[in-house]
Amino acid sequence: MSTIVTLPNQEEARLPKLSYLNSEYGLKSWLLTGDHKRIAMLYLISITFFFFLGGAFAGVIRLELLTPQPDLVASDTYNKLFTMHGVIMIFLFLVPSVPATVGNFVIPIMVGAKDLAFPKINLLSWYLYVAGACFLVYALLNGGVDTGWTFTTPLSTHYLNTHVITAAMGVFIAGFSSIFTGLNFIVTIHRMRCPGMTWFRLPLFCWSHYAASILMVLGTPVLAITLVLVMLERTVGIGVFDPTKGGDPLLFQHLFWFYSHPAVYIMILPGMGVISEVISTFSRKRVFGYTAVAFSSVAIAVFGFFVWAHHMFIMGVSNYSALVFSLLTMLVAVPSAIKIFNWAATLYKGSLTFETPMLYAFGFMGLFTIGGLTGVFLGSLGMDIHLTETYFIVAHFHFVMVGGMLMAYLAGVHFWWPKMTGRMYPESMSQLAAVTTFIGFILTFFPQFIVGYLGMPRRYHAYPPEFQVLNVLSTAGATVLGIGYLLPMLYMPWSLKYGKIAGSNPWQATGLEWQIQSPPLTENFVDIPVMDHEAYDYEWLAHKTEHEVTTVG
Amino acid sequence: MHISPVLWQFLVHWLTNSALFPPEASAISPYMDAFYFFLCAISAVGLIAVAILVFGFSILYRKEKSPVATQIEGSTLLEATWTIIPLALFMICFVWGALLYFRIYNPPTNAMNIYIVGKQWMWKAEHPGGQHEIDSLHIPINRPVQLTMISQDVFHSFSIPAFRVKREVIPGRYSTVWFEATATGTYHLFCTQYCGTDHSAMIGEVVAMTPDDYQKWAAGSTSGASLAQNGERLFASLGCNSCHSGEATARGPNLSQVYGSRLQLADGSTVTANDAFLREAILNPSTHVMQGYAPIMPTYQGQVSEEGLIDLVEYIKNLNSNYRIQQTLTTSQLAPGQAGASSSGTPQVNGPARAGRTAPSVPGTVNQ
Amino acid sequence: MDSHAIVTGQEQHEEHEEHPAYLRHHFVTVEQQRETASFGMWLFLLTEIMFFGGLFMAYLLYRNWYYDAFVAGSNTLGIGLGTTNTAVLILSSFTMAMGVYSAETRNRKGLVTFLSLTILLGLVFLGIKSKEYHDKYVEHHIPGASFSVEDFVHPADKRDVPLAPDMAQHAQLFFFLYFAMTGMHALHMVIGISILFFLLYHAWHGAYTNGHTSTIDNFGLYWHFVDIVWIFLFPLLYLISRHPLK
Amino acid sequence: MSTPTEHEHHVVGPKTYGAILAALLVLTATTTGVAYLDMGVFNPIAALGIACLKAVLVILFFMHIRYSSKLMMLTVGAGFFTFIVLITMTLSDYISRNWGLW
Repeated sequence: MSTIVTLPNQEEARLPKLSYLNSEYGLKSWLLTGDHKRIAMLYLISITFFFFLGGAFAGVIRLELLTPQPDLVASDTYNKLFTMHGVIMIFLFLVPSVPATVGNFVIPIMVGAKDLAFPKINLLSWYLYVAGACFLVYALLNGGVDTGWTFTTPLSTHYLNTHVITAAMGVFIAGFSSIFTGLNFIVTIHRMRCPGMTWFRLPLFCWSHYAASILMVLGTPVLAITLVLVMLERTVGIGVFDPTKGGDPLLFQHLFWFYSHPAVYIMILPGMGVISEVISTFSRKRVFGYTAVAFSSVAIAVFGFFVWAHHMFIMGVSNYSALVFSLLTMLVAVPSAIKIFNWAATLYKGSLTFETPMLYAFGFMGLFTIGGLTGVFLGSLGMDIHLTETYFIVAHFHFVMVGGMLMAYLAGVHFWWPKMTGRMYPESMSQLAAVTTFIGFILTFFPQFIVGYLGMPRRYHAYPPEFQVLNVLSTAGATVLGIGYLLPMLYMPWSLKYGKIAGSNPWQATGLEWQIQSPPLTENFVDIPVMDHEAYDYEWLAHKTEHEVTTVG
Repeated sequence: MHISPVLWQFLVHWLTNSALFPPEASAISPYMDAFYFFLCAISAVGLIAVAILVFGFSILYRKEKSPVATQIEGSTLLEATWTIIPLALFMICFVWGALLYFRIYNPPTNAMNIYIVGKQWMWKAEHPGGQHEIDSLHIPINRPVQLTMISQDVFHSFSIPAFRVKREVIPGRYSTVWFEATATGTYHLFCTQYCGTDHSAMIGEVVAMTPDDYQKWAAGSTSGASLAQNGERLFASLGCNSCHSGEATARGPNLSQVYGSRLQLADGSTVTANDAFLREAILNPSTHVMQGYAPIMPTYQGQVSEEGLIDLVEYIKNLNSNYRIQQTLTTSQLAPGQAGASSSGTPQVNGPARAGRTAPSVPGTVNQ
Repeated sequence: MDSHAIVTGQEQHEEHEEHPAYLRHHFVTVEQQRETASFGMWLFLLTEIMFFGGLFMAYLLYRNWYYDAFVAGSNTLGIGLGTTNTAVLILSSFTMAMGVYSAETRNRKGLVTFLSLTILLGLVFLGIKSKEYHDKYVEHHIPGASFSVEDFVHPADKRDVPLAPDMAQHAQLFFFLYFAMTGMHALHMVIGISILFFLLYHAWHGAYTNGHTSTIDNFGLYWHFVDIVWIFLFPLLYLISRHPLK
Repeated sequence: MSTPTEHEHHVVGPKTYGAILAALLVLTATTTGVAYLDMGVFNPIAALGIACLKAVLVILFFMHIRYSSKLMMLTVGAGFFTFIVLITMTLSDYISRNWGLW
């Protein structure tokens, strides 16, 4: 049971004559495309734009927090900055990040299909994303919103006169974009698998997307109706969330977190899928305990629906409820622990190389471990009292979302970049970017754990001077982090023209997507493939490369 | 080596402010910190375990050293190990956390009560003795203090990091928190729930004093009338005493010694008359009708401020006999402008036109 | 029809030309396409369940809190109109199902007839609904400044005792939820009827009766789902509060 | 296409539809009639029970779930399950609030 995988000689690789990139030309052929790969590229471009927009807001926030005094921007502006940062990063970046770009690109190929089940709905979901984004940008240009991304009532309904309705509308529409993406994935994974592609031959990337899609389809509508009620409350004054009219503001919290907690798993699960692929590929080894990793994704999705009230422990939910939700929260932490250890065990007796995606994956494992374990702090009832609503929680979810998800996203983009574009990114440059990001991240967010335990509340524009040292560290780290994120923006476009030609399988990975040409044909496969081996079967791959001189497609 | 003065200042500043946790100034703080260190230890162990695995394997099995990957399916035993060990640890965290939670949120019966009203963007504290404070809270040490809190507008959150306590302050509902300060000093008070423009200015200080100093402070800053006395005045001016007169034929229930007792409601349920119940009964009387009484009380929603409600609650709390009500009744009847009003059942409260229509059509006491 | 066993790529490629025009390129068989579409439709309906779920949640909570107000509010709704509307909607569901049947048996005339009947019944439903809305408007039962609490009597009392004013105010919550839920439902009906007109136009020109019934099938699912929502709204809003709990 | 759960497409006939229609109309009449009886707690139970029955009939026959694959049944089940999670877990908070601070 041992495999030697030799990397192909890329000197011989040539770009294919025909691919999805050059099958048609013109703006119209992109904007009206049904091709999942082109839609993925549309998403990639729009998501990158909003990532840097949201990042710019974060930059100003960190700059403001350099000094304890409220001296850079006014309070209102500051509130709008963190609101727009949260809304854009969550609804326009994190939720669609991996699924809509990388997932959209590779899932149909991974399952051996020519496209997603509903290509037009896939395109529609991008247009919905853009429409939602337009609403948010409109709200932004017209003075912004300062509700915080949580739209907490009664603040958002009765006490603010900013563009809450426009922003809520934007989130509402973007939510439907996410619903349709999830719906498409579920149907595709169920119905479009090629012959021989059984459930347990699917790459783990598909499993994690499947789990995340369930959450998108069942959770997002609850957010939609909640936002509709917020809009109605603001316009007509219906009183459902208004205590003076007999409504209960806590009902809003329940409904909101019913979506927004599973949303955390919508964001992180696809990232976990990327890590499974990357770790396996760069250790040339089957993922340790495939079934456990696959089912832990599903377990996270299912348990993810039972834990939402842990966001409300200090808000006056009943003690009994708090107890149950805390217990379930502890349970949902276990599948994540399983994944981390299984990935670590995958490295055992592998043949490791450390290309950029692998470095990002290591970053993910370290940072997500910290993020996950600090989640246990917050899930423990007593500790939550002191830590919630402080910078500790800010640090916690940035470790999970930025340290975890963003690392996974970058790992995924680098990993599949040769497949998407047919060219390699510059390796040493990107390794530098990965290391910079990691160092910058730790420097930015680790001090926030300490300042959080010291009691600094989140969303504070000005703070007591004794917290300044840690905040200065954090801002300094943010600068490094910013550079780490800007680097790919420089070398990725550069590689489009000057990158080395990748060939069909530069990493010698086993997924179906690596067995076809890069960039793929519009139809992905000339003939529908037949799957005759397990996922991550490197012996099959070694055998195949021995017998085939040229690649398929 | 030359260190620039700015950097030097920065380092000095850092070293003098390098606390990793806030001062332990309440009885609960050591328990919280102990739990925190336990959690930190677990995290450190977990992180180090992952780091050792990742770095160890990276060195041992890098391609130069291990050109051949050995395919391994998995190991149920190993997977079970790293399922059960984290689960056990998390369960310990759960139990420990739950115990701490109930310790923090269940006040002892002998706690002294202070009322807190949160509004955009200030904290108002009302001591039973009639001391009013804004953005500051004076408390004695070594004595459990319970805060009964409510918000006038949006969600706020009352947080004293040095005491390790925090609780959401909710509009329309009392929430409580308690602590026992152990060290004198001045501590931060934060609003930690985002509440609008000046959220970060909704801060204050908590002054923990020796009991003697507290007595002195309380004597020096009283406004003259206790909350109960204010409540008594309000009780009379709203005309509450016309029904809640404590007489056997009265249309409303007798309120003396009602606080803390179990009440039988008209819908068959029983409730304990605590602060929250009293407040609700004033604002939404018809959902809290006592057995044997008709739902004729008008609502006072929007007519009494939260401070006024606190006064009323504090007054009813301290009603040990009917003596005071009857006293009030006499004085209000003596007052010329109110004599007629209190007998007709609609005193000078604004707006209860509906009550005027409702009240006469119902006999005084209807047994359902 | 069911040729999915193990189709090797080559065979599949050869078959390609024989496929009917409505088979899209990325599906292998008609059956796969049909099942895929109906699975997708069902997933969409799941999102609809959760969408209405939020409203049902709010309704159940406030019904528990302000029971008397909800009973009083419910008692002012016309149970006759409600029952009629339920029957109309069930009938329309039946005609829709028959439409699907006609499409499957390639009966163009039948399909056109049943689709027209469904549209008609849908419009009747909306007509009755707007009559009810109008009644509410006349009675000042639309939540807001002009809301009148006059008509709400205490349900436990046989002598038409008016509801305590603070409780009567909470009837606004009932009516808001009534309008939100039935309004959201009516919105789905309006969308459904618009799509029906579109389908009718194509059915007239012979679409859907050529063996490709997916579109009609899936629209049928949607229409039945809207019917199910009403099946729950009817007892919740009109019926279960008729008699107060003791 | 690879899932072996695909079924021969089943065409449901007018007879079945007619019978279901009749059942639904009868149930509607029943539920309205029952609403006029005072049965205390059983009023809501009866009304919602009948509604569930009607919904099940529509789902099984009009929506063809009776003739569909297990996957479809599971899908429908998952939807209602999540709906019930939302309702029960939220209401459990509200209901247990009155149990006091133990």
